[in-house]
Amino acid sequence: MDCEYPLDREKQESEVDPMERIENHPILGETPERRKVTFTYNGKQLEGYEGEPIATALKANGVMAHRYTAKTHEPRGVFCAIGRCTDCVMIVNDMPNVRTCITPLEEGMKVQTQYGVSAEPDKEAM
Amino acid sequence: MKIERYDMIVIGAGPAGLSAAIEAAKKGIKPIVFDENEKPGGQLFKQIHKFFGSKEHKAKVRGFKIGEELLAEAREYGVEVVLNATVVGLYPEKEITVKIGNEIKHYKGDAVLVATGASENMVNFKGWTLPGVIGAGAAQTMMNLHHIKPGKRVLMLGSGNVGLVVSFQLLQAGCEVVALADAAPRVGGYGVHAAKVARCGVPFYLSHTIVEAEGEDCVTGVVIGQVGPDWKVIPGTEKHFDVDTICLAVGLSPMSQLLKQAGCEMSDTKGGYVPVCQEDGATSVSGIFAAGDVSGIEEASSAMIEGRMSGATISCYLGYITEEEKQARIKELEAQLDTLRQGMFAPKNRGKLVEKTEEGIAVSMSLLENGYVADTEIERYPGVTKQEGIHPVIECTQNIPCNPCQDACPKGCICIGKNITSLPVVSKEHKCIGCGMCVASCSGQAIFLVQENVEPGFGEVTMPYEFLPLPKVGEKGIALGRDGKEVCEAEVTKVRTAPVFDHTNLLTIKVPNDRIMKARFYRGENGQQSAK
Amino acid sequence: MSNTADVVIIGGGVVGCAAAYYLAKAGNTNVIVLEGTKSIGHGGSSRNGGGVRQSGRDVRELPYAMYGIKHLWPTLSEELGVDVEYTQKGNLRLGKTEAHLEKLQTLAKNAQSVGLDVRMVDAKEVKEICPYLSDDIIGASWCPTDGHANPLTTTLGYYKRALEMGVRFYTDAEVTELRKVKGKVRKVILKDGTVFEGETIILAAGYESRYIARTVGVDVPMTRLIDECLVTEMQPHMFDIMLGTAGADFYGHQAKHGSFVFGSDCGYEEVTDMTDPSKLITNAMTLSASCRAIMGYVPALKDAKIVRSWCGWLDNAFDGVPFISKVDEAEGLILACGFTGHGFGTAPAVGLMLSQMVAGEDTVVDITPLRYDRFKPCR
Amino acid sequence: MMDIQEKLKEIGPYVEAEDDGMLVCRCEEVTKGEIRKAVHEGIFTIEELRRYLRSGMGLCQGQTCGKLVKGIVARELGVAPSEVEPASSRAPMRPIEMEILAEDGGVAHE
Repeated sequence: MDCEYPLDREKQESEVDPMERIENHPILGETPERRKVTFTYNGKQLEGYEGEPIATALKANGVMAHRYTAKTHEPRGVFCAIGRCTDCVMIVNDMPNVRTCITPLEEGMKVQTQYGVSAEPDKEAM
Repeated sequence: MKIERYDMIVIGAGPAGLSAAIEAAKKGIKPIVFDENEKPGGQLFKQIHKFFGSKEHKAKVRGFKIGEELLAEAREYGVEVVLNATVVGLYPEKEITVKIGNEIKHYKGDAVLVATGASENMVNFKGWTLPGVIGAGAAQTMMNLHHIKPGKRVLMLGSGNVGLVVSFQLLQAGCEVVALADAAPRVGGYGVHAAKVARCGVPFYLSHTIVEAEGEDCVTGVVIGQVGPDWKVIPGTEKHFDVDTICLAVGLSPMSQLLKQAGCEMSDTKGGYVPVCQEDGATSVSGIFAAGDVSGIEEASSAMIEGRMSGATISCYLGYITEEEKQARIKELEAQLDTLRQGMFAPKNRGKLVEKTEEGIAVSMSLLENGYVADTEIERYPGVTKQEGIHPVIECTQNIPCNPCQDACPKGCICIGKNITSLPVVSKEHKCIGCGMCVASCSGQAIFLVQENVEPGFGEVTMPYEFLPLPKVGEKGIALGRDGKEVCEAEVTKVRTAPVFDHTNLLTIKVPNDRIMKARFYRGENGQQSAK
Repeated sequence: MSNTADVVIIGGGVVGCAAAYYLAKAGNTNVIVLEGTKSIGHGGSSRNGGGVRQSGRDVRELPYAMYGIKHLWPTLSEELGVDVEYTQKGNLRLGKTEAHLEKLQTLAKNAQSVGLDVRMVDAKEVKEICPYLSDDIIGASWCPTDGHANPLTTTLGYYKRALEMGVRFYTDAEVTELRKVKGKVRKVILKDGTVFEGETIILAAGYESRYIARTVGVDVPMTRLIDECLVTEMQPHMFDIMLGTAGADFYGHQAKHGSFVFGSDCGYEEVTDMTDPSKLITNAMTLSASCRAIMGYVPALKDAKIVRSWCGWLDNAFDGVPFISKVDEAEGLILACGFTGHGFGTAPAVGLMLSQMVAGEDTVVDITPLRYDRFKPCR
Repeated sequence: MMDIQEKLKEIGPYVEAEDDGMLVCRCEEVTKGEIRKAVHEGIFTIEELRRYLRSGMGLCQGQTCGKLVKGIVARELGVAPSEVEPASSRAPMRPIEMEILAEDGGVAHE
């Protein structure tokens, strides 16, 4: 079957302006210092904080679409942010279906957009 | 395979679960509490607003602080709290399997309390699956736990307490809330919550729903439209907003799957799919109990009391207290629960339009339809008086169970009386000293201090202010009305912060005398307040 | 609507629905199907692992198991207008010990005797057929014409098509009693008192058939056994074959959807005592035991997440093969129960044969060995 | 007792609606139209619907769409949502890796 995923790599990564982090909050005060780590997103090096959800680090880098669905190839991203809806799953360290909203970011993690259950947009999901 | 045994197993370390464990531990039981989250406290940990109620309901304490207090109390009484522990199943013989780390553990309890809370409801519309459409809980998680803005420009759907509270939190986090919409014709949550959002300039669109989320790969805009009596959008009423985030706050459903799996008798109610339960939390399966939102959606304050009731019941079930002791305790707790279930938002009034307060005063229709009390309506409430000199103006217009303002005033200016839902009355006999304790103590941020003629032609308004950066004395800006619209120019004359205010700063602005009953918010010259 | 029909089928499972469909297809739409629960296919029909197999079956079942695979399954999706996801890519029955291989050889020989293409393969061939399997496997039996299908859509497909053709279906219609009229079984009485009447009554209600048959003085020698299944999240496509083991550790396949469906056990099944069998609560040990069993053969799946487990009751006949039979002393009654976990794969053939039995025709294969009265005392 | 043929007559044939293309089950990508159509084909219960369309059978096990699906089915059947029985609830409550599930301290006996 022909691939129906968007093929233009630049476009599929759906990057918008990076989302601002909250460094000082009127009620919660200053955000504690955390260690910066680097990870790759579709091969590109990005920075995030150790231990924060992968999804948060991606958001801070302007990544909105985490995956494209198997049947209709729709983009999906964070929806519930607490690991229930499983819409934010991505391929992390070569494992598909990892819930990025509750999986802590680690140094050197390999994060990839998930197409169906595959890392390749041209591989038709079964 | 090992099965560990406990007298009492609690599933869920939220307000209900922790309260139950504490209550039981006080009676000599050593309960174990499992929670799938990294932090205990359930939803309390995302709640950064001050709670309503009275002292025993932990009124005026912020939600996350209540969570911390509960956890500390639980630890003090020897409750074992296991976090990052996902309960996989609830089986016959009151056995549970729990995922802890990279393994599964088996436990059996002589009593099992399910206090798993609730999950968010969803609505669907064209484009609802686009990245950028999120649940209100997700927004709270992002900003309050993970320190990131959910979006720059947000549309909120839902005017219940969750929608209102989260809208305010979004503003506090520095996001722009472009509109708050709800298909219902009237604001569903507390008027005071609505008012503090409205005076920041957020327009309310009642009887409006989302027509479409726009965007190719993520949300870039939203269209809302007015709904007719058939709940369908009236053609031609569509409005477009540029947004990057659409936040859904359309109610909660009990997360009762474990109880169903265990074979408890279930019932489909308006409040969701819940176990058939007695008031003390006993389900149809002996030894399995339920408390908190899982047995019917209410506020966290009620969940805490329900938890204590279950704790007492389980203590009796396991023989740690007598039936009489249990009854006495339940009676005491029932009375507390009863006070929380009074007023306009009492379960019995759900879905009804209450047109008059208990005092017989007409409820503000503008508040219900626009989110703020109209200038012409405000003077009918007993907390709003005209006095010489500084005095509080309490814009508390609905009967909700809450009374911290009464205790806050050292001079006795504020009276609610025995009935906790009564509207606060400002006395003309007592002398206000302008300490501002009432302003900071009001969970609804509905109390202002006003004073005419601090200098010729000008008066002052002191308001609660929970935004950053804090304006500086001498700074000039714009005073906004209850409706969030510009009222006049204003100058900051005083900024008070104190630990006792618990992050509710007191901001005093100077405005012309004839504006002191209109100016209710302040916007600095460089625009919107925000977290940095 | 009239409560009388030519045929009243008790049990809205895959067998009942298939029988209704083949009756309708043969021109008899004056058929009523009574399902005891609220959902069609609530029992084993929707709770099994989806095997459409011949290998490993008793020689008494093989003729119609083979008939179905040859003549009915290949065109079923088209016929029903529902994708039943029939996949015929073979079945490996895996062995890890010499004893396993011996057992597999015996089974293979039996099957070969009735003409089934099944042969033994060595460890190397096993890996060629399915590279994802464990190195501990020393051999297997291989039946290339075996396969699997989707039991959920198959059952509902038969139902939907029969419904379209005019068969009357009633759900939440629990049968408690049969009654004879003038010496012939005719009345079917529901728990709520409703009475249906049929010239022929087909009893295809799983283990519950036993209680119902007793009301006309017939005991069907079978027992009830719980069986559990589980399903993984969607996985990248790995293989199309069906798997089983000589040790009966587990069975299963990857569904078209991408998820893997497996059945397994923990050893407690024989003594499971469920206070209310209708609640179908799984056992606290089985999920873990199943995963160990599956990973012992398919280690590649260790990271696959399980999203759901469920259980269902098997109606195990005393000698392991079903009762598909008219009843001499209860004229008008046809039994179709005791499928012993083999009901799904053979349902099309069984459904067809039931329709033939109603019409008084010869069945496509001889099923005399499946008579209801075959039990003989052992001493 | 539910007379399926009678009920089908009562609810009439499936009529296409404008928002039929809208997704309801996010995990398995099932649309409102598919659900509505299935009801008119005799798929009346949530249990059957899950099996027929896979709605609510995905990673989240219907936690997100359960209530929405119920509402649609109820509407098509002309009954109150509370009359539509929700799906059964089965372990595991969250998706869990086989490797982790296998580690429950149990060992197979030979």
